[in-house]
Amino acid sequence: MSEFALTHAWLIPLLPALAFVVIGFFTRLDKSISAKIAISMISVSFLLALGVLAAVISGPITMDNPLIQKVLWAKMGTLELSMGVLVDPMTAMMLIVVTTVALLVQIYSVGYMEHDPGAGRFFAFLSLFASSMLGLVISVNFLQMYAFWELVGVCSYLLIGFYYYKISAREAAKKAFITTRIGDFGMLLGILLLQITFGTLDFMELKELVPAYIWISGTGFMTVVGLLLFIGPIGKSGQFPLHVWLPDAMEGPTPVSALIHAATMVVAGVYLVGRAYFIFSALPAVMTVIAWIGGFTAFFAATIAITQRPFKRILAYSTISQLGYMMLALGVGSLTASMFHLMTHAFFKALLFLCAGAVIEAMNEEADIFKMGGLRHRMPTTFKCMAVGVLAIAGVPPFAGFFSKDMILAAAAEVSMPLYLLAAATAFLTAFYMARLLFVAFFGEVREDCPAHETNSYMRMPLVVLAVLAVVSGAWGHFAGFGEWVYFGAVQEEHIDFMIAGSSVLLTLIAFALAYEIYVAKRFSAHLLAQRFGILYTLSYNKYYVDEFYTIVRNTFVDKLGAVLYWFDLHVVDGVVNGLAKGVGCLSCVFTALQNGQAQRYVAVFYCGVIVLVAYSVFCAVRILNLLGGAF
Amino acid sequence: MIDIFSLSVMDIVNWSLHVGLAHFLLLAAVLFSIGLYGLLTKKGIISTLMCVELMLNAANINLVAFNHYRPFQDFSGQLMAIFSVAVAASEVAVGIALAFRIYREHGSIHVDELNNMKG
Amino acid sequence: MGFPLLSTVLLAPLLMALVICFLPREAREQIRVLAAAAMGLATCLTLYAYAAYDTAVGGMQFTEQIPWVTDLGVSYSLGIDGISLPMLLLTDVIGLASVFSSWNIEKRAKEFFILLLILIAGVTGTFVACDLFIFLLCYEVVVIPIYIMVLIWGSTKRVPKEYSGMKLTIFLLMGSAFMLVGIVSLYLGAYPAGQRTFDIQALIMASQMGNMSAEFQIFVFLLLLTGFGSLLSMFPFHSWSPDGYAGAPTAVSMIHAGVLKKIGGYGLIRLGLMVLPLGAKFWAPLIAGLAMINVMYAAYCAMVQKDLKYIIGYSSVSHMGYVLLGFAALNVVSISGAIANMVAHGIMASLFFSQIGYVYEKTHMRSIPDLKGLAHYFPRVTIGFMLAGMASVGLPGLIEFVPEVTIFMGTIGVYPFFAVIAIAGIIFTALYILRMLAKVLFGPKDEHFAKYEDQKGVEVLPLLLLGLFLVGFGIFPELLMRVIDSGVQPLAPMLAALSDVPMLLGGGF
Amino acid sequence: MNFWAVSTEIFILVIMTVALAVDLVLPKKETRRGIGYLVISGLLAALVYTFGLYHTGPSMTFFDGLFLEDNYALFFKQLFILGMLFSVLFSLDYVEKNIKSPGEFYTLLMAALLGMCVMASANDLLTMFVGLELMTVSFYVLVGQRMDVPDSGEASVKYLVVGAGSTAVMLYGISLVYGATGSLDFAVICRSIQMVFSIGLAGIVLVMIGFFFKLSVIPFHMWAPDVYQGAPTPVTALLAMGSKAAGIAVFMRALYAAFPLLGGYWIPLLAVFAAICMVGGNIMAIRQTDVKRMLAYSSIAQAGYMMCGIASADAAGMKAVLFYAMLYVFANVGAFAVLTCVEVYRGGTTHTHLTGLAQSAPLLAAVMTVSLLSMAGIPPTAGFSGKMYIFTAAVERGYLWLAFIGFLMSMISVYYYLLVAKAMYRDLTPEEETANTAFRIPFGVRATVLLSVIATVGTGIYPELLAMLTNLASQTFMR
Repeated sequence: MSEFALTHAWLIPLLPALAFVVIGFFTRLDKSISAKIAISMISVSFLLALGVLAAVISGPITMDNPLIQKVLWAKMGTLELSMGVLVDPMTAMMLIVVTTVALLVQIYSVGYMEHDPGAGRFFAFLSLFASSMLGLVISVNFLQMYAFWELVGVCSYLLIGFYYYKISAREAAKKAFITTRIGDFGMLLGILLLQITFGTLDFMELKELVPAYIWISGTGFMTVVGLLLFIGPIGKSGQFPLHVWLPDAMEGPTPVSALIHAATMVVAGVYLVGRAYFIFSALPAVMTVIAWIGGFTAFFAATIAITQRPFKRILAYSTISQLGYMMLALGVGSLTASMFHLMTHAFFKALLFLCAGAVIEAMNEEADIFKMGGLRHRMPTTFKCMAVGVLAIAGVPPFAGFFSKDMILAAAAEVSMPLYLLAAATAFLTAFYMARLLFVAFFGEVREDCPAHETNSYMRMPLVVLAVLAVVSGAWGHFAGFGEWVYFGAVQEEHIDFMIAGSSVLLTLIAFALAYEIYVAKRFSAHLLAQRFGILYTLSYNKYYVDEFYTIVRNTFVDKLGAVLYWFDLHVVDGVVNGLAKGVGCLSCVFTALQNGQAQRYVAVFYCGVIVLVAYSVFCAVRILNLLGGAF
Repeated sequence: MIDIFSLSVMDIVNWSLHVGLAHFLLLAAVLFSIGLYGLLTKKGIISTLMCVELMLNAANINLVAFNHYRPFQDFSGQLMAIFSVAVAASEVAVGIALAFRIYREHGSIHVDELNNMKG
Repeated sequence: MGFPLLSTVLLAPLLMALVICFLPREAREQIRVLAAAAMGLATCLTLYAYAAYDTAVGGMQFTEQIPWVTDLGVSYSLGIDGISLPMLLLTDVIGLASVFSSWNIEKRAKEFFILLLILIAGVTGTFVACDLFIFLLCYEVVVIPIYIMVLIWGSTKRVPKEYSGMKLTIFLLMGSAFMLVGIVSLYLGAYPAGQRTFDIQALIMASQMGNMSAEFQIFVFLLLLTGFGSLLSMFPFHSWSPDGYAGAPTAVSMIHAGVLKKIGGYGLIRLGLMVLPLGAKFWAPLIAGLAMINVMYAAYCAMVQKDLKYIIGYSSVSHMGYVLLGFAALNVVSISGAIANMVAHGIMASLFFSQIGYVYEKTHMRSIPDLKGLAHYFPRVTIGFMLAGMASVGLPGLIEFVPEVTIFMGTIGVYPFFAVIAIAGIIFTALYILRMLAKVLFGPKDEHFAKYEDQKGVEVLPLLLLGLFLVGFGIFPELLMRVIDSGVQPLAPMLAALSDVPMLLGGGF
Repeated sequence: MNFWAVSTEIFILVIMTVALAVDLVLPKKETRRGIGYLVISGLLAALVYTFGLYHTGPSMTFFDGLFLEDNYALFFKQLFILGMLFSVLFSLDYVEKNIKSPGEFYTLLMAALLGMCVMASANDLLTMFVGLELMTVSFYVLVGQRMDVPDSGEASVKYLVVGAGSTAVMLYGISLVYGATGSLDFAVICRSIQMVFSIGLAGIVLVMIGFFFKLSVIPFHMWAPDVYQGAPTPVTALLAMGSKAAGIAVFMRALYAAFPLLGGYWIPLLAVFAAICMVGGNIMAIRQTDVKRMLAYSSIAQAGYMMCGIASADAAGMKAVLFYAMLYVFANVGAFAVLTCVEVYRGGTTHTHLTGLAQSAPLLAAVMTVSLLSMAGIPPTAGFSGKMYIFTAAVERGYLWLAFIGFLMSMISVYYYLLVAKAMYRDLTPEEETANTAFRIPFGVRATVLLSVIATVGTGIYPELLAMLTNLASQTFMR
């Protein structure tokens, strides 16, 4: 079984694609059949992924000797583009994460999309996304990765804009695509530079070539390449300054937010850096940049999350913040920690989002947490799951977040103190705003006009499963030795630095207590605090005006400049053309004006010609005579 | 070339007394010019045609004079002159006929009033 | 010589046009069916040729040769190689699609289809001709039918259709005047009197034997560049393109943007590069610079357009910039990319125009402020728009991706600066395309469009036909690349030799 | 005296006299259409007959060499006869409707044709002069044949005044040439060394001016627009094809047979004037709304193209000119046939008269377009092949700039040709729609336009046949 799965790993992305085709062409209009097709396909993929995992755990495959299959995709001249499958533990882990979350989210969607006429389309897009994401995960070379990278981008575009009749949704989708596109531009440049430098884009070949190159000709050029490559992840994983699209992306249906904008697609950036770690890890400058961008993003997003009101937006900023964590981990050189956190985060963030979906649906699309309250009485299961998620993300032992976050903090502490402090502060903020979310939405007394009710079983089942995963995955990873398994270079031994762990847990508890005091016990009023920190509060509440800044930039450097150039096109380039035409016309006027109908004028002109020609003849005659030397 | 400025009065007298080819050529040229002047200035069709006649005859004088003064073996020059006279006659005939028609249509035979078509 | 396949492909439309001449004006149904039949036949034969073309052997295949004008050394010789074959396929597919998308023409349908078929035949001829004279014959045939079609069936928006038609015609003819001078001097310069010929292969031989000095090549190439460049809407000579497309009826826009433009690129490669390599080498930096301007400048202009056809017009100018860039880099990869990109853009642009044409035919609206939320009432049109739009954004799995990446890979090493700017174009392309799609297709329901109905029956065929190639060549680029590669490989040694020639103009930007 | 050499001319003379006689015997009110048919059949016979005269050996001569019946002459004679034949064919109705005395009209046409034929085989200045004047004088009268239209008379007068002036100049030039060489025979003139002196050179330019007038070369062109516009349409057609071609024929023969040694003297001259014609003619034509007048200006440009061929002064150039002259006849026949038909039914030849022709008479509209495009040199019409021939020859001679101007200008010319197409094809306003009645195309016109369009497109796509003919003509002359 597991051997079959390993050799047929290419089936994993192909099956959902098949589902997309079938649904798209035939069963688009029948939502139940479409759902069945999509779910069955993804579950087969899930089983295959399990098989791959088993094979990887048992078999000889390690990070250093992966399994590779390739097919030629396009060939021109010396350039050969190929597609294929690369299976190593990291891939296996990602396959599991993606297929699991995708499967659960699709099951959840059956309930969530019950009343939406476009459900068929929804499942088609979900399947397409799943297949692209899986294709991205198993890429063998940068080009394949870039291709699927773009594809997942488009899927997210389609799914964010799923409610295409909502102006906000369509704009959010556009924003997401363009913003990530800016990242892709840099990444594409990096890929092209790699291609012309090494003549190949294959990960395994580059793994051999790059260190040799750096050893010979220094890091200068490769640093540029590395930075360019890193722009892609910045865009895709919502790192500062290209994070602006992710919060808006919450316009999409909640399952989409859970699957794409929390669990899978947004971590593609992290995955890319991990995949190309043999480049980055050799470039200290780039590593520093990654680390700091990650750290800063984590903190920055957390500070925004504190003051937001809509349920999903808080989660979105927390996602950005967590992605920052992962980047930070990569930057400080711990691939293992990053990947570990990626996995745990995928589970508990998906859980949180699905809970959010349930809540918002129960509240009839009311997203503002301050309009909720006391939901724990109405939606006990959801509340329990939510609580698990919050504890997990806050890093309370023994929940998943604790282990992964601890590993990151430890790694950061090893490298630089400032980064560690930043991370720790972020941990504190995270705990605080998650607690705030939980307390405000679920505690307190129920409002009388609250329509909330427990959701249907389709939506409850995935919550429970994810909650379980959010509890166990961390411990499992820690004790089953995630570290011997996904690593770069040498295996780094695992230990819990009780100093760090203890302090972070302490911070978390303080944050919880604080949040409890403010939002449940109401010892201090939130408004007072807001006024106390006036400037900071406004800044944070308005997301530091980054969006406004971008708007200004776009208006001036795109629209205004475009208008100017178009004016130039109309009046200069085209003006020259029309001007020439007019000029010829005027010339025609002038000439024909000579033709005044007077016969004698004609004769006169005629004889002018005669005189000219006779003069010419005389001139020639004189010349000839001079030639003959005056023979007369 | 003949150096015109080194000629004395006597030379000119001699030249003008002994009539030769040059005189005829000069005459022809003068006739031609007169005809041309008239062609350009005269308004009536008839006078225009007369001027054309002058020009044609200037050419005829040339032909005959050349044929007489140069040692040519045949008389093709004079032949040509005769033909051209005939041609000139035919042209004038057409011209007169047209003059009648124009007079009937416009009430005058002034060439310069015929400027309906232009541009 | 076996079955004259190419002659059949070339003559089928012409003969059908002749037949249609004798049909009564009222027999609209029969006329359009006949036209479709002729194009269908041509397309099937072309597909057969595409399948049967032996890429291992490469070179000219399906050749036919009949002595034509002895004292000029002209011979009616047809043939296709890896470069012209994709173009031929493109021509016939788009031709067929354009017949279908002008299915509902009521006004003077007879003349319309006659002219359309003549137009298609002319374009076909330019691609299958192995003889320069035949090439020229077909090259200018296309201009006049276009003018008349714009005049009768065109539409007046920003500029009157008379103006746009005349502009398009005279502009292209002016360009062709330069080109003609170039070709005449090429013809005279290649061989001494007596053994002169218009046969392209012979001209290539001549240049390989060194019959043409570098100065001569440089001079002639400039003339050709002016001609083909203005057809390809190279930067200073592009202004006919948006106006022309805006004025033209759907079918003409499809064919013009889809294939006619590509004749410019094809000619540049076939004549400019193969016959005048040194000239190409000399002017390449200039071309690269203009190409960069094309990409960015046109993208910016497209950004502020209100009329759908203007957007696509400018976007096609912008995409031609990539083609020029690929040409200017003068290496196997980039040139393969350029050719592939011509095919890709052809399919894409004609799909766009066919969809726009359908919407315009129904609603008589084309300007973005008027059109909102079409997705509610025109799902199929929406799919067409999305496909074409995503393709022109360069989405993997659609036809445009591989060509673009190929061009970039071939170019960035040669002209890093120009290439980087041009690659930045992908952002702006995404920007204006997505804006357009968002404004036109999505957004709240607008009851005003409820009375129009979606494509059905024959009207869907353009979408299906073009969409098939759009996706097929996108997922299996090797289908396309295999053929193109067999056409470009023979140039490899020449290009390699060329890369040693020092760059005289500009230098590596 | 080998009368077979002048058999064609005799043939034409007979037709002319018969036409005249029939016109006299027919009663006054009787229609003269019969004469038209008679002339047509006669010309047809003459055309067929002339094919028999092509030869490979030495050419027949008459008046010991003054009159030369070589293939070159034959080619041009066929060209004239063809043009005349078609003009008569498509103008049957026109003549019946607009010409007061058709009998004389046909007679004069034959006289003009005779003059052209004499010019084509003239081998000395005297014969040339006589033929030229015969043609010109007949045209003076023909131009004035429309008694109902004052413009016709005006045109005639202008033609006469300017033409007489040019005749005088030419004659003066002939006298000078005679004075320099002592002979009128091309062969003798060619051998004479005296030509290089001032008299001879002046003589040559004056003679050339005579031809420039016929070819309506700028600045000797001023008569052309008015005359073309005022003359009866068939006569305009003949002026454009016959008169011009005849001028070309004898001009080339004179230059190549009489003054070949002075090529260095007149070749640059021709080149410059060719350029002036191509530019000026095309530019002035842009603003014309009367198609006949526009064609007059375009004919100036056409003369420029042909002079490019003459300027290249070799077999290739001459052959190109012959080719072009012939296809120009095809194009003109088509265009003027349409114009005549339109004038008969709508009483004018301006753009407004042509409006909506595409609906009322699609055939005519199509032929008009094709013919005009042939003049512009757009493939697949014959004009393209012709231009290729001409400019190839010119470039080979080193006149790249000339070829450049030529191509550029011919593309500009497309503009005003397309304006005509626009008038015919554009969609009509409702009232125009109602006014735009379909009209019956008479058989003559139908046949003419079909033949002409077939010839134009056929020659354009497969020039070989005409090329062979021109080769025959030019080579026997060049030897």
